[in-house]
This record gives sequence, C-alpha cells and structure tokens, in this order.
Amino acid sequence: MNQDYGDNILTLEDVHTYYENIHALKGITCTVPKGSIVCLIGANGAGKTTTLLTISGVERARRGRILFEGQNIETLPPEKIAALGIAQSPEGRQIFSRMSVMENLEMGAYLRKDKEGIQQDMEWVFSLFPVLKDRYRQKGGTLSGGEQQMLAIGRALMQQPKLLLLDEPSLGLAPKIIERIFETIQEINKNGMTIFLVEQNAHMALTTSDIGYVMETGRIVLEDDASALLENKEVQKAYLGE
Amino acid sequence: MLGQEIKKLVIYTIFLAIIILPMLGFTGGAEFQAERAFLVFGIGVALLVLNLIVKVIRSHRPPPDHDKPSLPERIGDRLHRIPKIFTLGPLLLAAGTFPLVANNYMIDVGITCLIYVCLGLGLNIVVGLCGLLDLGYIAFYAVGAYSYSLLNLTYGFSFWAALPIGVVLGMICGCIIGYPTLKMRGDYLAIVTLGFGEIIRLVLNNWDDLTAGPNGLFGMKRPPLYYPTIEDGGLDMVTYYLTSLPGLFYFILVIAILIIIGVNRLDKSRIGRAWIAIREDEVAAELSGVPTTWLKLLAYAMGAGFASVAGAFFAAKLSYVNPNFFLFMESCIVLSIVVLGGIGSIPGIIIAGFILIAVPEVFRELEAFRMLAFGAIMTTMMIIRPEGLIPASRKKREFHRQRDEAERGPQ
Amino acid sequence: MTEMVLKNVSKRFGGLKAVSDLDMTVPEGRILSLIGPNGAGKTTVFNMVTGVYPPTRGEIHYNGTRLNRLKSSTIVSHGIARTFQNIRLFGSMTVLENVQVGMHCRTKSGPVRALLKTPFERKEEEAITEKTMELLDFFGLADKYNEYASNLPYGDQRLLEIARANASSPKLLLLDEPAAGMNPIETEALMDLILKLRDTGLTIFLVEHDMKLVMGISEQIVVLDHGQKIAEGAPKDIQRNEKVIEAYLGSGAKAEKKAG
Amino acid sequence: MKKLALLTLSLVLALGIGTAAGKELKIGTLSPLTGPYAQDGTDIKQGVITAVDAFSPVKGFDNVEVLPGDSACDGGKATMAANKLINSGVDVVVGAYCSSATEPAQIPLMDAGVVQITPGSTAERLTHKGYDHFFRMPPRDDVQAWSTVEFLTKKQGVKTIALIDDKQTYTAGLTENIRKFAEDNGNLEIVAHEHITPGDSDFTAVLTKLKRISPDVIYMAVYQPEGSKMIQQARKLDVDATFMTEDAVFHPKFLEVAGSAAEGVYLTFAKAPETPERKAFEEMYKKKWNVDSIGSYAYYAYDAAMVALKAAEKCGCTDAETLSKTIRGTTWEGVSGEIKFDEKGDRELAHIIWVVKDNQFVPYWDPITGKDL
Amino acid sequence: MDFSAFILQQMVNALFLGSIYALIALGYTMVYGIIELINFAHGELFTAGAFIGVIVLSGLQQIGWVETHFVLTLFIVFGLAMAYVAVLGVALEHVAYRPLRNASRLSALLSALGMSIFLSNGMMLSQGVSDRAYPQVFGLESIDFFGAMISHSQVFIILLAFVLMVGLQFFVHRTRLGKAMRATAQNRTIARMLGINIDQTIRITFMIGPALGAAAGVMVGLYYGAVRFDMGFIFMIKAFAAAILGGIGSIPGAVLGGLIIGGIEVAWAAFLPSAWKDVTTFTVLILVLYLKPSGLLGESEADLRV
Repeated sequence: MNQDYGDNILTLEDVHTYYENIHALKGITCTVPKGSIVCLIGANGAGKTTTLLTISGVERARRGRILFEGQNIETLPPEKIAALGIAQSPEGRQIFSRMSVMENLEMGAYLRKDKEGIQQDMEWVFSLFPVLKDRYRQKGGTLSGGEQQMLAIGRALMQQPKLLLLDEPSLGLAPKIIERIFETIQEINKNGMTIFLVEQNAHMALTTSDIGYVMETGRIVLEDDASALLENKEVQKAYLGE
Repeated sequence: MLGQEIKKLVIYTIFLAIIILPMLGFTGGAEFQAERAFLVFGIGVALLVLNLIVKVIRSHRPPPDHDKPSLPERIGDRLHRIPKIFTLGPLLLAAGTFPLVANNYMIDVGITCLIYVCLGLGLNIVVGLCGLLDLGYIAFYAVGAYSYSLLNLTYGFSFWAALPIGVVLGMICGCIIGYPTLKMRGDYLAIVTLGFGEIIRLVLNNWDDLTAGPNGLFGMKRPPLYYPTIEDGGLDMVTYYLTSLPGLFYFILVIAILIIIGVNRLDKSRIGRAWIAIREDEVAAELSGVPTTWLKLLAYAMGAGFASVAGAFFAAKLSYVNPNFFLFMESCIVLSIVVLGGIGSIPGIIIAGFILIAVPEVFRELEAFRMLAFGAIMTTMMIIRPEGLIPASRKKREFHRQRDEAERGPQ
Repeated sequence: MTEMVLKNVSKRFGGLKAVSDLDMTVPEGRILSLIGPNGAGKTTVFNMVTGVYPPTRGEIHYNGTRLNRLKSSTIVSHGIARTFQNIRLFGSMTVLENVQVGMHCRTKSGPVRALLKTPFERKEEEAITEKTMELLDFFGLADKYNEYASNLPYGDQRLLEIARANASSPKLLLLDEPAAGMNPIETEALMDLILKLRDTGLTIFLVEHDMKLVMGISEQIVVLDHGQKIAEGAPKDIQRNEKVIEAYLGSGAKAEKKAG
Repeated sequence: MKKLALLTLSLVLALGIGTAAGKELKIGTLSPLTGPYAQDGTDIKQGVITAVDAFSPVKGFDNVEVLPGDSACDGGKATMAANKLINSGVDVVVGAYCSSATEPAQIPLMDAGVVQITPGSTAERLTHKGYDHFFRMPPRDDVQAWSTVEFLTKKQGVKTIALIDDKQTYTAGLTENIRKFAEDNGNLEIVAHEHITPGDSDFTAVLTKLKRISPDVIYMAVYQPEGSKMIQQARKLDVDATFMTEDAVFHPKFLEVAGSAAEGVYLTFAKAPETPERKAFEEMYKKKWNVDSIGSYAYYAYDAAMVALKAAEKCGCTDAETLSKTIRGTTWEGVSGEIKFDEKGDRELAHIIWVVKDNQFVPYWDPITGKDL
Repeated sequence: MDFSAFILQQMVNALFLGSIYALIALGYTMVYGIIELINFAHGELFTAGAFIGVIVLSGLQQIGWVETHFVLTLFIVFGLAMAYVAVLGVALEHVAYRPLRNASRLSALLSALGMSIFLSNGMMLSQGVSDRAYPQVFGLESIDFFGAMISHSQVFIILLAFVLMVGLQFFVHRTRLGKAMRATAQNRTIARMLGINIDQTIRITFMIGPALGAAAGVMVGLYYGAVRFDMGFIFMIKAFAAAILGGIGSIPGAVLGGLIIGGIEVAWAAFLPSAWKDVTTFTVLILVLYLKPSGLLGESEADLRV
C-alpha cells in the first residue's frame, strides 16, 4: 500500500451488518488514509451503500470495529458521528424536498455555530455548483435529478467534515457533469478533506482515487492502488465492460 | 450504568411529580388534597424504583440469544404443530358445555364475546388480510342490526329471511365506503372510515321516519328455529323462537364457527392470497396481475357482510336497537381485538376478543379504574408485543413434502 | 405478430422530462435490452409499459391492444409480466404462495367458491399448486417452497421474482436489472436461465447494467440517455457506437479501446 | 392451549363468584358509572347506598346488600349488567338511567322476576308494556311536556316557541311531546326545531339562527353540560327570549357553571316537599359523600331504594309478585314527594315550574293548581 | 336582527370555532408530520390543559389577582397550562410512542388509543365526572359590532390563537430548531447524518404540539365556561378532520382545515337542518379527500417511482 499518506483516518475491522436476517456485510476490513481519496466499487447490491451507512451509524454493525481518528464509533448514534466530522452525501438524491435549496444547505451546517464560516462555505458551494445559486429559493423537490445530486453533495460539504462519504455521486448525471463532479471531488480533496467514495462508474472512480476496494456480495474481494486496479484484468472484465 | 439509571430515575420522578400532583391534588376547591395525590405519586415512584431494580438485575444476566426464537414464537410454533383435533376438540367441547355449567350472566358475557369475535374476524379481512385501516367498522354492525329490525318490525320478515338482505345491504355499504378510499393512504383512510362510521350512525339517529331516531327500535323477534312434527297425521313445521340465553349462545356459537371456517377458507384461497399480497406490497400485487381495486372493494364488502350477520343477531338477541350502541369507541374496541390478537391471525382474534370483552367484565365493579387499566394495558401490550398476542404466520404446508417424497420415491 | 410498439412516448414528472419521444419495438421471441446511465428513464419506460403510470404523450401497443390507460393487472392478463429493480416480494408469504399470487389472473375462483369450497375451487387450487411446483422446479427453488420469501438469500429472491412473473403465463417478460447484486457465477446462471426462458417462446425485455450479461445474451439493444434513444442495434454495433461510449460506457472505455 | 384453558377456567370461576346464601335482601343498581353520563349514574348509586345506610337494619332480614351495576348507557352492556345482577340474586334493581339501557335491561329482569324501579328513564312506553314488576320514580315525558306547555300558555301567555334538543332518546321524546301538546293547545306555535350534537360545546350558530327568528321562548331539551354552556352563549349573543328547560338540567352544576347567565331560566322539576325527611337525607348525603350539592337523580334513587326496603319489611318477602303488590298497594312518603303508583307503575307526580333566582332554584308556579308558589 | 348582522354574527361564530379547531389541529399536524402517528391522545392533552387552566385560575381568583393583575393572571394561566401539558406530552412520547417508533403503524395507533383511554379515565378519577366551572373572568358583556355581538373573551381568544399560529409558523420556518424539525419530518435518517438529534427534536415537537392544544383547552374553558374529562373527544375528531382536510403535516393546511370545518358547521347549522351538521362535515371531508387525496395543502406524491 502507498505510504505517502498520513495515519488512517478511518479503519473498519471485520464489520458485519445485518438487515434483519440478511447478512449484508460479511466482515468488511478496510482503511482510509488521511487526505486520500478511497473508492469502493462493486455491483448493485454488493453492500457498498450498506458499508457507508454502517460507517455513518445509520445501520448498526452487529460485529466488528470502526475506528475514526482512533476512536471507536461503531456504537455511536449517527448524530454523534456527524459531530465528529463525518459527512455523507447519500445515494439517490435524498435531499429535503420540501425545503428550499438554501435551507437544505443550512441544514448541512446544522452543527456549526460560526456564521461567517457558514456564509463563506455557502459561497464556496455556490461557486462549485453555480446552478444552485440561481435556484436557492426553489424547493429541493423541484430541482432536476442532477441538481439534486449537487445539492446533496453541497449539503454534505456544508458540514465541513474531515471525512466525506460520497454514495454514487455520478448517479443519473450527464457525462459532462460527472466529469465536473469528479474534478470537484479532487479539488475538495486537495483542500485537505479525506474522501471515501462509492461508485458504480468504476472507471471514473478508479481514475480519481488513490486507493480502490472491490466489493462482491458483502465481502471485499480486492484491494489495491487505484491505478493498479485499473490494470487488473478481472476488474476490467467485471466492472469496466471490457 | 447504575449512575445513569439513577439519574433517569430522578428525572422520571420529577416528571411524575409534575404530572400527578396538580391533577390529583386540586380536585375541587383551591385546597390541595395532599393525601390522594401523594398516594398515587408514591405508587408511581415505587413502580419506577421497581423498574430500576428489574433493569439492574437484568443487566447482570447474559444478553438474550438473538438466534433463538422468542417465547411467543415458540408457543405459536408449537400451537401449529399440535394436531388440530387436540386443540379444537377440547375447545369445542368447552364451548358446547359452557351454557350447561354457567349462569345466565356468564352466558350473556359469552354471547357478547362471540359477537365481538365475529366482528373481529370480519374486520380482520379488511385490516388483517388486506391491510386497510378501518375506524368505522361498527357502522356495518349497525346496518345489519337495523336491517333486521326494520324488516322484522315493518314487514314481519323472519330472521332467516332478513339475514341475507341485511348482509347484502352491509356489503353495499362496504363498497360505498370502500370506493372513495381506494386511492388513499393509511391515515387518510382512518379519518374517512371514521367519518363514514359517524355518518351512518348520525343518519340512523336523524332519519326519524325510518329508524325512529334516538328512540330506537324494539320488539324484534328472536331468531326462530323450525322443526317438523307430526300433528293430526300430517307433517307440520313448528316455529321455535330462541328466547333463552343458552339457546342464543349456541346460535351465535354456530354463527361464529361458520364465520371462522369461512374466514379461514378465504384466507387460504386464491382471494386470500391476493389480499395478503396487497397488504404486503400493493404495487407489486397489481403488477403481478392482482386486480387490487376490485379485491380491496371485495375485502370491504366481505368484512361488512360478516359484521352485518353479527349485527342482525345482536338486534334479535336484544330485541332493541338504538343508534347510540354504535359509537366510535366500539369500532376502536373491534380494531383493538384485531391488532391485539395479532393482525391477520384467527386464533389471536378469538383470544383477544375473549380478553378484551370478558376479562374487563370480571373487573366491572372497579368502574372507571377498569377503563384506566384497560387503556394502560392496551398501550403496554403494544409496547411489549407490537405484533399482537399470536402473530399470524403463513401456515407451512406439510402436505407438499409428502407429495415430493412420493415423486422422488421411484427414482 | 405479438410485438410491443412504443410510438412517440414521453413522460414528464413536474418539470423533469424522464422520457421524451421514444420510438421502439420489442419483436416477438427475442431478447431485447434497454441500457443507459442511471436515471436515463429505463425504469420509467417499464412503468409506462406495465401501466404504473400512463405516458404523458404517445402510444403503447401490444398485440394490437392499446395499453395507455389500462390498469396494470389488466396488462398482466394481456401477457406482460415484470420484475422490479429493488426486489418486491411478498415477504411474509412463502415461496410457494408468492408464485401462486402470480397465477391470480389465470385462475377464476371467487369468494363464493372459496367460502363454499366447491369442487371447482378445490380442483383449481390443486392445479395451481401443481403448476407452481413445476415452475419452482424450473427455477431450482422447489426445495425452498416452504420458506418465507424474506428469508431467502438475495440471488434466490431475484429468481423468485422471475418465477412469480412467469406464473402469470406471460408472452413478454420485463426484467428490471435482474443481475443486480449477483456475483459473476450467479450472473452466469441467470444468463442461462434467461436463454432457457427465451427458448420456451418468451419475449424478454431487459434493463441491465451488467454489460457482460447484456452483451452476452441480447439480440438487440436500445440505449437511452436523458430520456432519449441515442442508439439501437446489435450488441457489437452498440459497443462501438461513439455516442454510447460517451454517454454510458464512459470515456475510460474509449481510452481502453484506443489503447487496445 | 393449556394457558388458554387456564384462563378460561379462572374467568369462569371469577364470573361465578357472587352467589351466596342467607336471609338477605339484595338491591342492585343499574346506571352509567362510566362514560359521559357517569355523573348522574354515580348520583343514583350513591342515592341507593344512602337509603340502605339510613334504613338498615331491615326487620326480618339479616343483611341488606347493594350491588352496583354499570349500564354505560349501552344496550349490550346493560343486559350483561342486568344478567349479572340477576345471577347475584338481586331482588330489586334500581335503574337504569338512560332509556336506551332501561329498555333492553327490562327483558331479562322481568323474565327473571326482579322488581325494577327506574329513577331516571321517562320514555312513556317503558310502563306501557304490561310489566307488573316495573316502576318509575320520575314523571313521564308527557307529564313534563304538559306542564311546560301549560306554563307557557297559561302563565306566560307566550305565542311562539323554538325547540332545541340533542337528539337523544330522552330529549327527542320530550320535544316530540311538547310539539304534540302545543298542537293540541293551539295557542303555542313552534317556530323552529333545532338539534345539537351531544358533547358539543359551541351552539352559537343555532342560537344566532334562533335570535334572528326571535321566538318568545327557547326551550332547551338538553342535558346539564350542554345546557350550562348554551345559556352562557345565549347571554353573550344577547338573545332576547325567555329560556326554559327541563329536569335533566336541574342540577347544582348548572348554577355553578352558568353562573349569572342562568338567572331567569325556567325549569320543570318535581315539587320538593319541605319535610324533615328530605332535610335529613340531604344532610346525610352531603356528609357521606363529601359534596356540597346533590344531583337530582339521587333523590329519585333514594326514594326507589326506600320504597323497596320498606315494602320488603312490610311484607317480609322478596318475591317479585308480593313485593310488587305491596309497593303498588301502599302510599309512601318520599323525599321527592308522596309516592303512589298506578296500575302501570307510574307515579302520580306532577312537575312544577322553577326559576333561577340569585343563583338558586326557586319554585315558581304549579301547573295543576295554576297558582304561583 | 337584520340579515347582514346575522351573516356577520355567523361569520364571527365560524371564525371563533374554526380558530379553536385550527389550534388543536396544529398539534396533530405537528406530531403527525414528524413521526407519522395520529396522536389519539391529543384530545386528552387538550382537556388536561383546560383542567390545569381552571386549577390555576381558581387559585389566582382566590388570592384576588384576577381583579388586580388581570393580564398577568392570563399569562400565568396559559403559561402553566401549556407547560404542564408540554411535560405530559414529552412523558407520553417517551412512554407510549418512542418504543413503537419502528413498529407497524397500527400498533402505534393502538398504543395512542390506549393512552387516550387511560388519560381520559385518569382525569375522570382525579377531577370528577361532572363539569368543572371556569371562573367567568371576562364576564358576559359583548361588543356590538355592526349588530353582531362579539364577547370580550372571543376577541381575546381569536387574537391569541392568531398570535400562536403566526408564532408557530415563524418558529418552524425561521429558527434553527424549527428547520431541524422539518428536516426530521422529511427524512429522519438524513437528518441524523447531518447531526440533528432526532430524539430531542421529536421531544420538542411533543412539547409544542400538545402545548398548543393546552392553549386551546384553556380558551375553550374560558369561553364555554366549563371543562369535563371527556370533552376532548369531540374536539379531537373535528380537529383531526381539520388537519387531514388541510393536508396533514402542513401548518397552513391545519389552519385552513380548522377554519373550513368551523365554517361548514356554522353555515350548515345557520341555514339548514342543524341535525345534519356533522353528517355534512364528514361528507365534505370525504369528498375533498376523494378529489384531492392528499388534502387541500398537502404535498402530493405525484412522482410515484417503482
């Protein structure tokens, strides 16, 4: 593994998660070094989203440990985890559809008290996604799919997190916008934010990331530097459509 | 752990003091009636402390095994495994001999229980099988009761002649209620069905010319039985009116058994499967070829039909009906029977009907305390067992395994 | 010719244009795949075809019948069945019963027959069970007939959905991402199954992301992007289509191709 | 299943308890102890208990027991309660209160040969069914309606009246009778007949409607809670009419809640005799139940129980036949006046007109003599 | 009384009744909005507020504050009643609803029903079966407003109801906590991911909703002059209808629904046979919901995605 990065900001050790009787995560072990972009790729239903939800505390790990900056977080409720500095942009544009764009972003900054900082970050988000600025009074539900996706990412950025979890940021977006989003992701990362990314668009994800994990039916089957994975024959066959 | 629990205890105690002391202390004039208020407060605190002790003791025990099924599940499982003859036989025997050993009051309570069991079974079709909330179910009971009363009083129809008409009327009302609710979601259904229930009651109360309004109707004949005798050398039919309570008990017992058989058959039929599919996932059911609109209407109609039967019997038994017998609270009780018993579970409903109607009777002397306890127990039950007493489980079908084995046999 | 024809079909959700002016045909007895990025409107097409909601504009015909305003259950009885992207089984029912529900539109017994348990009803029930077990055998679920659907492993749940859809004796089967969440081995088996189903005379209309499956079994592919058809043709042509690569397969695929 | 059997057994046992032997007199009460009419129901229960306390010991009996039953104003519950009382071996039942409970309860009680005395139900037909063991303490609806119409036409000389009822058995029966008597009389025109919903609080719409019609008299056939609120709203709306109401409103709570708004309201209620017995009862009742005022049905219930106790002592019997004969054949002194039952079981008791003056019910006019009081 | 005065008077009647319904409906709608539970016990919370109101008011009357510090008295009465019911609401949520947050809707509904029966009978046992009279601090005098009589208490109550409704709308839309409440209502999981403590948010909702109900209870007591243990029931049904009619979960919807239900009741009783007033109310409700299944101002789920 690449040693250029600092300490691991996030470590998962043998994490098992169940949906009632379904064993969704069957012992996930992975690490996210500080300052890196890590991506998790795999087919629909492989357990990628469950992994993110387990990190955020929405789903409970029945077994295993999750360490964030050396602290055990697997028993903490989601709001405490958020307060520690983990933000998530969830899958499927889960924005507050009956609140305005502005209010959605404000909710992102719910835990923050620094008014000026919030204002600055809001400007920053608007500069990343100018279309949101044009629509800041509009209700979230009236935005198009891509705009909702941007809003969800913007909302997570407003949390000023140390670790940003992105669940399928490319979902339903036009290729141009996808490229823009991934550029943005790299830009954010350069500012010092660690990013943990879940993607179906494996190619895009691997080219952006430093480290990649491949997931299949609840298990991590491959892990390597992202560039190495791109060259991996099996990955090419299964996820890059040859 | 203990420290946290004690902190909780203190907070709860403060809450309890705030809630109880003013409400129980200032009951009349401005004087504070300390004795009663503090007595109740003391009981409350004692319960809290007890709860704390239980919690502390429990925390020292090993955590429960997740994989092991819970006790009620195991009981339910075992219930399913016992051959029917051993459970149903004694139950039927007990029901059959009950009027011979019981006094009139007990029989009357038994009759009431059975009426509510019938109602619960009917509502079970709507709520339990089809998954539609209905807060106005008692209206169909009223329709059944009034149809028999009116047909009997005005046109002299016998119980048997009036019954089918009442059932059809009930089913029509069911469809009328069902139709506008087809597109509605759960909570909107609640107010609409509640509204319909009230509308039917108010119509019965206000339509003086037909229903005699609040005076009610009285003097209906009891259900008759006919038996042949040989008189004057010829065969003659004698009409015998069931006036005694044991007679009425057997009568409603037979009705209840028929309804149980009917609901059970429906449950296991193609229609029943479609209903449960609707309850589980309406969109998927529709896209699997189940005409959900028609089946939802059918569920309302069938439920209403069963309630009408119970209503007709009720009117015949009491010989008196009044719109005030069909208040919203009655709908709530029937719904409680269904939910408490375990949604969709027939044995659950029978037991819950028994518990909710007969057990409070035992404590009738306690008057308001009885209702206080009724409410508290209802909430507690839901918290402990949100799935109901005997959760419904789709019966495992053993007969297929035999078939499979037979097929594999020659290989 | 029992083919499905979509003519100029559009669907709007508020301001969002999910599908615009789609023209396509699903020919009989073939395997046709609909692909495109997430949110391109593939599931919307399925939903319109199966009557979940009517198209805003345009016509959908199947076997000469206009489907636009028909109820979903009626469409099923016309011989069109489907599965769902996110599995929608009847969780508290057994495997057997799930499939039996699928047979609803091909059976007749009403409430009165059920109440009286007439000989007709009994015979029909027996026939239903018989046929269900045959189907379950076909799908390899026969030994699990007594399990609750919610207790099945993921792959089996996918299979059960297809079995349920098949129970309505369809002529056209719509599969919405059937391989989602399956590992490569399971996907392989699924491909065989789909081909086997096609060989029984079924028309298969497929939405799928797994390119191996799509390219492996499709006889024809339609590509959607932003609600518009951007390409149509045989798998080979699609793979080479610049527009498709740009919109869906990704510039990475393009790069690879150049490298290759 | 075992649990179920056990539960059944325990329930059967529990239901069966309550049958004991001995030479004793058992009086059951049947009144709504829960629900919206629980107040009147409790008054009835307490009235009976007071009577038994006051009269015991009864000569010839070892013990007198009171068994309270809850009718909940519901037919099904009332018959259950009645059957329970029958099984406990009651000889006399005082109740029920709502006609809708009295009517169905009559059937098992009469079949079982139990003497029933109702302290509250006034529907005429209850005594018209030919039951020998059924008696009624308060005057019938038609008696009250007659008194009302007499008063309004003869004493007040009014021409127009508006009726309000809440569509319950009692109130609707009353307005129906007023309509009948007014039509017979010919001098009193009914200009409006409105209905309210029991339990409602706001009657301004109906009162404003009546204000516009401006009848001479507004007759409120409602129960006390609605009556108290209605009169307040009428005063606030400045409705310029005479208000008249009936015995269900004749309750101290009416004065307490309505306060100054109640001034000048006319009511019909039986004449209260100025006897030492009544005084003694009132004192005893207030002390025993720790209350400041006495609900009107407590008087009737007390009298009903008293009559039963005295009759039982007189004949030394408990069988319904002899007991009924004794009750019917004697004139009793009661706290609600002289008690003499006719063939049907009705009392020859008339209402007088009362008026609220200085927050007190004051006797005003006697419709039989036609004189002021 | 001429026709215009009659109409004006009936409009005042409708406005007053509608405001009361609206205020109670707000409590429903708030609780429903956040946990999707029909709080059957809301009617009892409302009644409890009225009882505390009469207890405090009687006490203050005894020490003569009603005459000397009239405004302060009202403040104390409303404040204490609302505070008490807020505590009761929180306790109710903790005991009866929280354990069932992830259970089926029906179980939660039944739990609420159980609590409703419990509270109503508890109040009957503690506060008696009969009316408790409210001291008539506003008297019986009315203002003659173009022929319509408006009592002092009505003026006060309509104003207060208006202030409370506007205040609530401001709170929910402008404050951080209010926004957190709306966010929790729309998507609990996401709200938690953003750091919102949803337990606390729900608790606050269960303070505000019932407290508004309590304010309505005191108003009802002050105007109608009495409070009784079972008076919550009828108000509950009407307010429930109002909340649904307006589109449950919507604050302006609840106000609109309340005013409409009040309006229908008054209008029907004013011009048509009053016995059928409630039949009409429910019929209109059903018709509206049939035509617009999500209520008048409710958000419709037009985008049905399979």
